[in-house]
Amino acid sequence: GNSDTGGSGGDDGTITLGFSQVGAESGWRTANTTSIKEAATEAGIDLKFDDAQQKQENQIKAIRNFIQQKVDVIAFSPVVESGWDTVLKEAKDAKIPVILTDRSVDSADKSLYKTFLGSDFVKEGRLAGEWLVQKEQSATGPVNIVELQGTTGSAPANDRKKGFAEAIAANPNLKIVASQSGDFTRAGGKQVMEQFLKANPKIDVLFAHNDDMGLGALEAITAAGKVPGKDITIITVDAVKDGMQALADGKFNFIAECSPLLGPQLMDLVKKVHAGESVPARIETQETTFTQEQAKEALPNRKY
Amino acid sequence: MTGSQPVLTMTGISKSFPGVRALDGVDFRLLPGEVHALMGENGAGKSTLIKVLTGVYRTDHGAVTLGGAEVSFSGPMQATAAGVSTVYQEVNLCTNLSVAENIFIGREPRRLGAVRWAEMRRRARALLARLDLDIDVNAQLGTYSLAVQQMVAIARAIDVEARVLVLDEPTSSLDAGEVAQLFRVMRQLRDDGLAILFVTHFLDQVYEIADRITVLRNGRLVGEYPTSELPQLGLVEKMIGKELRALERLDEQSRHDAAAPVEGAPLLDVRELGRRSAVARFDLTIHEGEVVGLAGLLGSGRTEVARLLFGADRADHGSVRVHGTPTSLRNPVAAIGHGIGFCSENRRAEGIVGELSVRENIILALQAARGWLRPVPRRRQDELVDRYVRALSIRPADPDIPVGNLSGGNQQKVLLARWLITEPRLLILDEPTRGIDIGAKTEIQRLVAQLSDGGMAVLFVSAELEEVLRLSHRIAVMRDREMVAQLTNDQSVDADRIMQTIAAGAGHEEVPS
Amino acid sequence: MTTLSLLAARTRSRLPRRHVPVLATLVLLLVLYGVGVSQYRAFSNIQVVFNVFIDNGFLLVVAVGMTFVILTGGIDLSVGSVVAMTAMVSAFLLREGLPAALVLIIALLIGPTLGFLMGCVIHFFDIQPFIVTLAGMFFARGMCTFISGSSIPITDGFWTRMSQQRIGNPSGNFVSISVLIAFAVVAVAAYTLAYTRLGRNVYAIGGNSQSALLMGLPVGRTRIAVYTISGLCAAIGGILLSFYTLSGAPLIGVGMELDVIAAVVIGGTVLTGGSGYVFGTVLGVLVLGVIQTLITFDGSLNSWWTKIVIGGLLFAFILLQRLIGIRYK
Amino acid sequence: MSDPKAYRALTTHRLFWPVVVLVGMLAANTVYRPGFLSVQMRDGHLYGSLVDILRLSAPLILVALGMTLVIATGGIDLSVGSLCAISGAIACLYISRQPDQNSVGGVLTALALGLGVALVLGAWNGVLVAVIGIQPIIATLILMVAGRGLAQLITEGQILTINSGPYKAIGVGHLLTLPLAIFLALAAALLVAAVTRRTALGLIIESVGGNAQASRLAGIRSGRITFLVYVISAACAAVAGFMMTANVSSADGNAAGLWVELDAILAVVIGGTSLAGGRFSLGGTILGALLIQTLTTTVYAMNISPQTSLLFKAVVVIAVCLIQAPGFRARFTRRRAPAAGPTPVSEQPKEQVPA
Ligand SMILES: Nc1ncnc2c1ncn2[C@@H]1O[C@H](COP(=O)(O)OP(=O)(O)OP(=O)(O)O)[C@@H](O)[C@H]1O
Ligand SMILES: Nc1ncnc2c1ncn2[C@@H]1O[C@H](COP(=O)(O)OP(=O)(O)OP(=O)(O)O)[C@@H](O)[C@H]1O
Ligand SMILES: [Mg+2]
Ligand SMILES: [Mg+2]
Repeated sequence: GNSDTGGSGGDDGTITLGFSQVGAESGWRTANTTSIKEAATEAGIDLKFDDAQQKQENQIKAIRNFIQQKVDVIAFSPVVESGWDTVLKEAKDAKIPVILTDRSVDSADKSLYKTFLGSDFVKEGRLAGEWLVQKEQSATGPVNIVELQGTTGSAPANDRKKGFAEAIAANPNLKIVASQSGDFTRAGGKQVMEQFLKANPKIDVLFAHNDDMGLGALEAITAAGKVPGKDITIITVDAVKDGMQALADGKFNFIAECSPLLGPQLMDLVKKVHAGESVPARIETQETTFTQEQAKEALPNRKY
Repeated sequence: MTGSQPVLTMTGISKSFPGVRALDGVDFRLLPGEVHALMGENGAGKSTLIKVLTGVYRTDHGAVTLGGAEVSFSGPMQATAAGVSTVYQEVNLCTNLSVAENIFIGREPRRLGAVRWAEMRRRARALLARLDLDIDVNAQLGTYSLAVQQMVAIARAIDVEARVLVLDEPTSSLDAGEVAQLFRVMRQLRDDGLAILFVTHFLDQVYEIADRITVLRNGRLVGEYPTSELPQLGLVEKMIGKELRALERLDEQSRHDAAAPVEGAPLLDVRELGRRSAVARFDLTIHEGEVVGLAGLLGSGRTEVARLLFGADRADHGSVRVHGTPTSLRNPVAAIGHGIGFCSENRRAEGIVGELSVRENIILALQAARGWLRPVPRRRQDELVDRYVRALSIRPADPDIPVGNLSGGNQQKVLLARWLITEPRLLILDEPTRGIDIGAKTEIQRLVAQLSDGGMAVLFVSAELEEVLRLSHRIAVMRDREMVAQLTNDQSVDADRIMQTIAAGAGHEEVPS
Repeated sequence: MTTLSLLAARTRSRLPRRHVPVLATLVLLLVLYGVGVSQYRAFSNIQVVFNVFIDNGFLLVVAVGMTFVILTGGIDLSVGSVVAMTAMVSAFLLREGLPAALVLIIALLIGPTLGFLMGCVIHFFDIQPFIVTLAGMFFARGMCTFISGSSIPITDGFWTRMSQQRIGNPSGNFVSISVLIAFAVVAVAAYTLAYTRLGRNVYAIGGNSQSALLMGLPVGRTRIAVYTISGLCAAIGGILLSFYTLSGAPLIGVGMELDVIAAVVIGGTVLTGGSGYVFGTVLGVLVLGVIQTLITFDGSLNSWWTKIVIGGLLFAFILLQRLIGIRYK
Repeated sequence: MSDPKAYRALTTHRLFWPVVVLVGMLAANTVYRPGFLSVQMRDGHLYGSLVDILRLSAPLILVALGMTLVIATGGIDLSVGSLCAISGAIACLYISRQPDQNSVGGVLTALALGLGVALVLGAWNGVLVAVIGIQPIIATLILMVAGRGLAQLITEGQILTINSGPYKAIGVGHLLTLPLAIFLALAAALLVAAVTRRTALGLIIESVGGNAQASRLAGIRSGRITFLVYVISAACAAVAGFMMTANVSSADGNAAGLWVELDAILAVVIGGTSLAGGRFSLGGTILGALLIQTLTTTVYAMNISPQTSLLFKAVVVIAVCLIQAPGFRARFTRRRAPAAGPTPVSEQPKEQVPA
């Protein structure tokens, strides 16, 4: 076929972007999708969207089909880090540039993709941990932490756990006494927290890998007759609207943001990559952390 | 059969099921080159003895020797390998496979491990020809009637290089011609030195083929007798355990002289009823209190007629009137609504619900007719079930055991009871006495006569011509899926006459209805 | 002469009846493909068809194994997890530095072993296959996360070659080695079912296992064999998946068992056993693959509409299949 | 045992072994953490792990009840998880649109809406299976896939949070110091039991599942029965969906009821109902559901690492099956107690003729 810039969309000058999303497994993910769709419309980019329903196989299939359709640029949020070399090589051979969003891949051959745009899960865990170390600096006795992990085996769960563990290693008083998977869901968070509360008489801190599990745990804590945010310090990741609300209400104590609003940045990159401009190999999204005060300020202008 | 060594001995065999002692110290022996009949009432333990022999059940006590060496089969596979070839009571074949496969599966002709399909079909055809059966060996077995399936099962068993051939009620669905053919083959095999164990409830067949007889009663051995030394009446007494003038009573029931009650409007009147590729269009009228017999050879379409009249299959042509009102028998529910009941010949596939208890099986049709919202009150259930368990002497008489645990004949009685309690106006009985012992058979025949005297109409289908002749007012004759004649059952009609009718095929004296 | 024509008429009328479900599926699949071609320009590209095979090679292999199990009237829920476990074990062992050949052997042994054990439990203790294989599913998935919580990349030369080798025109239309392996498995399975005793016993047991037992067939052995075969196919599928993704990931193939069962059933195999063909299973896998391709090509559906449309297409397909089946009955 | 007969009757009861496993699991928990069984009074209601197990198993019990009937007819319903999500989403969406989320009338309307839609979808399943004759697994798979999408369509992929006291009560409210949810599940169980066992419905379902062909010839309209059980299953799933969403006061189209169909089928099978259809046991199903929930809770309570928890579950599930399987126990006991010696020759008279 036509191997230059030529794509099916190239005929009329618009750029065609094939985007493979992980799925719609959380509110965060949906916000991410919405952001990308809106930004594409705004930037006049023809978006081919595919939902992989949390399956790597489906993403690989989608990328293959994008290659067949000769899109101009391919972007995707990998379900897992490894296993992309073969299909990315096919994309490279077809001279279609690839952009990774949200999560990176561990491919040794860095030429397989142009750039990575997204957040660093390890860093989010670390930020959460560092804040806790800061807060408990003066603690003399042991501080008991319980952790609500995301889906076992998923990248954010692994990385946030890792980052958090690294950070709290700074203070030997900080100790994770129980750690269970809440599957990133409210129901899961609640159910696990109920048992934590019964099994551990003294819980000082809860670290949840996302807001939803934290929100579920809130109910369990309240039902156990404790005051969230006071009796138990709650730290979460994501900063979705309900989470921010809880933070502003003083029920959470700290949130490390993981922003889903990658759309505009992604579209910029797509244009640059398509035009053949050089782009940095790694771009981290603008992310911040929120304390209760910051949340109160930020809440009115949050988009999701 | 002089002092030769038994090829098979079973000594002190006992087998208990939860709550039932099916076999209690039974001895049995089988000589090479003999046909040995195993006799007993329904539930006496015949099938259990056979299943113990072939390793389907594990014995509680007792020993089995085959060719002098003690054996203990862990299953039919081993038994077959050791030279015991068996046809079990219910047709145990795979209806989803072709006829040829059913005959040869497990010992298919192969080359380099690959099944030789063409060769298999050829041999199947040859084998069936030996039994005088001409069917498409490529067709699914399930498309054939139960009788054909029974023949296929027999074909499967006689093809094996075996020392012992076990036939558990192989003739229950067969008509006279097929039985004769089977007996020819059996004699041939016997003369080749094969030992044949044969179970049947037809006394005539026993006396025709068996060399010796072993009788079981209630799981115990009664004795072993040369056929020539045991007269029929003696055999019946040994089986039942008391003197009974069953056979005499049986003869009294003949309908030869009873005139058909043709007065009044017909109960069921069908015109030109038919179904493509099943049965040709036929007219049939049945009056209240009338017993109409349906005679014909294997595969002649009797079952198809019965099914059409019950709406089990849908007719694609013809009209139906019930009590003079035009209606249609779309499905069984519609037929039941008109007071028609149907007892299928294939009790295992279309009759009993094996997991459910005897009680539940008996009230099933009555309950279905009442609708699920109005359960039959427990007291009434007990009353009905009790009555029929006694009337048909269903054994064991415990209504709460799963019907699947009953012996074949007793299952058949349960099915009959199911329909009798619905008090239908027309009862279609397809081979109702299949596998039923002589005592119960008399009982059922008496019941049919009694019910028809009470005004119930009966369509009686049976492979046993005598039975049809004895019970029917009128006999419709089937041939090649066509109703070729309807005869009034008067003195002039006998088995020969019916066979002639079938052979001639054309309509003899059509009886105006 | 008359007999001949009669015979011909009979074969003509009988042959399709048995094959109608499969033929109907084939026709509908072609219609589905035709819809794609008429809607999307790039769909007519032959590579699209090849990609369906490349992308579903492992699914096909696993579905072939499942066909055996379902034909006996059983079910094997463990396949998705066994696939993942095989890939995971391979990746782990390769990372530990074991030679590729040894890894391949070990990986190919685990699945059948687990299948064999499950078959034994099902047969000897008479426990429902559903529950036994569900436990097997938990076990295999548990092994995945037990081995590693995160995905393990594979860098081994052999694996990479198998993964990236293109057969055909490397810059034009090509298939992967996995596709050839999958075809080989299909061919062997079809032969086994049609021409070996094991295969015929499988059908017999599915038809009526009680009868099969009384007919003196090796019911226990066959039943254990089909779960072992299913385990083997899942293991091969796992290897193919590790070729496909060049990694082992603990969560891969979650819910794959449902896709596989769906493929088998869409291909005309009856869940109660006794009737169906491997070729039907191939069609079933292709149907799922083409539906997915159609949706990717469309590219305008959001996540939930994707699911609804998949369900809708599945419904339309099965309904038509069923209606054609009834018509020809 | 003092009374061997009573002992036998007890051990051969079909629910004996599941109960043993359940008790064993609770005992193991108590050994691990002595306070596990303790139940305290807190804020006027009972509080403790046992209460949690009861409350959390309520939705599973509901779904499994409906599933039992479906399975008894020889079918299977994979769509229950999606139906849970749909009914919950509809109810939450309706409530979230209300000016006053706490109005009881509004909540009741929401429940009626959710239930109504679920009934329609159940009828859809029923038609596919009973009228069109599609294999149940594939017929319900359609709704399993598409239903998830529908649920997400309703919530627009977001987690819909509501703040409604009356609705929340379905999930976490209390009655007589016990969770309301368990009363609801119990009521549903009693209702299903009454409908199936007080009428002839149960018998007819078992008959259809045991031998469909024979049932048809006995005059049972098996199509209607099949249709009905899918509708009942959908209704049960809908109520379970209300509970799941009320438990966390939010509807999550993606996660609500995810994989509950597998748990429900497992509960039914553990309860002794065969997947081939026929006899069913509602009591067994409830016990199975309790067992599964206890297993999940045990994983959390014993803090078994998430990486190994599935292995743990696998071991327990297989243990439950083995211990329940007569085949397994028979082998086990036979090996220990070899068959009794030969019996004395029976004394009944025998006639024998020379051969
Ligand atoms: N699987 C079983 N479970 C429990 N009881 C059984 C089982 N099989 C047979 N029985 C019982 O054992 C007894 C003997 O049955 P069997 O089938 O051997 O009788 P039979 O002599 O063959 O009778 P028929 O002439 O009716 O076939 C009967 O009382 C029957 O109820
Ligand atoms: N030569 C044949 N070719 C095809 N089908 C046959 C043939 N012979 C018999 N059949 C089968 O026989 C059936 C028609 O006979 P039906 O079942 O009514 O027999 P029947 O008269 O009741 O005799 P029986 O029950 O003793 O076989 C059909 O279902 C058909 O499948
Ligand atoms: Mg018998
Ligand atoms: Mg017949």
